[in-house]
Amino acid sequence: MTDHLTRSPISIDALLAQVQSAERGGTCVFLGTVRREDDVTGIDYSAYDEMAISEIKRILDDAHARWAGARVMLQHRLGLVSLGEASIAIAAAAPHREEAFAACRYVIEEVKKRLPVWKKEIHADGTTTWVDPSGKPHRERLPQ
Amino acid sequence: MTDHLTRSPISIDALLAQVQSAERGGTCVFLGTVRREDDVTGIDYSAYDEMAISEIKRILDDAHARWAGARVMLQHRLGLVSLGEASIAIAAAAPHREEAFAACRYVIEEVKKRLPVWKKEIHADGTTTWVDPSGKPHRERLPQ
Amino acid sequence: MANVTVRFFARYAELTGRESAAIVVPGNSATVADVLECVRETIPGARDLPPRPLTAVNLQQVKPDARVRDGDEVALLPPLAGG
Amino acid sequence: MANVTVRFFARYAELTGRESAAIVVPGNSATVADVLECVRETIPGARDLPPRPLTAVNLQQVKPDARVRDGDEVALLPPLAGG
Repeated sequence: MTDHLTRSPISIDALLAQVQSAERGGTCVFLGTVRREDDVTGIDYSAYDEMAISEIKRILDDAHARWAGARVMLQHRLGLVSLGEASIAIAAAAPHREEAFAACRYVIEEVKKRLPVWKKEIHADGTTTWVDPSGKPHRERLPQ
Repeated sequence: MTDHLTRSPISIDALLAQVQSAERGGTCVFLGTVRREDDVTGIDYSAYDEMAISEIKRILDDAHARWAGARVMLQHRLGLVSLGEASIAIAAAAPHREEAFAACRYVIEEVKKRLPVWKKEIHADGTTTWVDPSGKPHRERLPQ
Repeated sequence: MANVTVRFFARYAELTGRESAAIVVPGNSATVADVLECVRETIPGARDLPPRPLTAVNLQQVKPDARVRDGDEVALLPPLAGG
Repeated sequence: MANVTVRFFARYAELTGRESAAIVVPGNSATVADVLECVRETIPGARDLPPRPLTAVNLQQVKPDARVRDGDEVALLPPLAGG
């Protein structure tokens, strides 16, 4: 069983192995990767680990209740994630593609709303910025 | 550059490498796999190769025109594909997840409508059935 | 008069026992429907093709009233099942 | 009276310079809002917390009027940024 939180690069194959089966003809995978923006060189992810794990289990349970034939797995990476690397991966397999897409989309939207995870942008000059997705990032830069 | 049609197992990593970049923070992958149904042991995929390749290029061009920041790749497997193996993979990367999901979904729906590819189900007893998604499969079984 | 290559795929190739045929359609304004008519008359097994199969000319899907020209490749496509 | 553990994360841990604190809230019907008030009064830097931060009790998000009981873990959560 893959951990929901990891400090290592995410393996898509490991996630797929946990959701795919011959009964499920459609699989939808979502990968969230660190995007180039201004002078950001990477993002340091941190979490309230115990709550994040509980919340992920609740989100997956919700998805399995809504789409009974679907199986969904999620892994979120913590620690420093460089530009272009994946911070999150979700794999949803279902008998048909509609449910696979819907379950995968549902899970990423709930993650954004519910997961106690935080991002600290690392800038080229070594300063850092906490990201507040509800508004603009706090531009007050704290020395690292 | 990955071929759009292949007779070997599909490599998701190879597809991802062609669409992901640090400018694209969201990636959506769709995998269509051969689903267990009755006594089907596998599906033999065939295509009008030249037209399928042209049609795939047109579909991807359409997707790139609709979602300007997105990059989408598609690979369809031909020949015998066993239960649980992928017959098609689509990878769509975009600056944000909404476009990645939309572009990926668009491409699989267009593939279903436009791609000159055919499926012959292989049954456990060696008989075969052409699949007609527009209605029921032709149950007249042809000896293999 | 137009010399066209007709291609058969999947179940249609099985029905006709062939993958292609050289067909000559008379007249100066032959259509895909005319080609189909010639195919039915000249190729054994082609009578079992559906009345209006999907068709393509030169790798693009077309309607039966599409014109064909000398050298065109006309394809008869069973119901599409890609993905 | 309730003994609770308060946990601080991300920017809030930086503001207060700590990851957790043992807080005693008076009364028999203390709420998360009461805990927050105690935190503000007793922990340096906690005055800079927003007026209504997201809060969780025992790993579940709650509103400020949620009751706290002896032994609860109360967490103050900066704006969520997962994914």
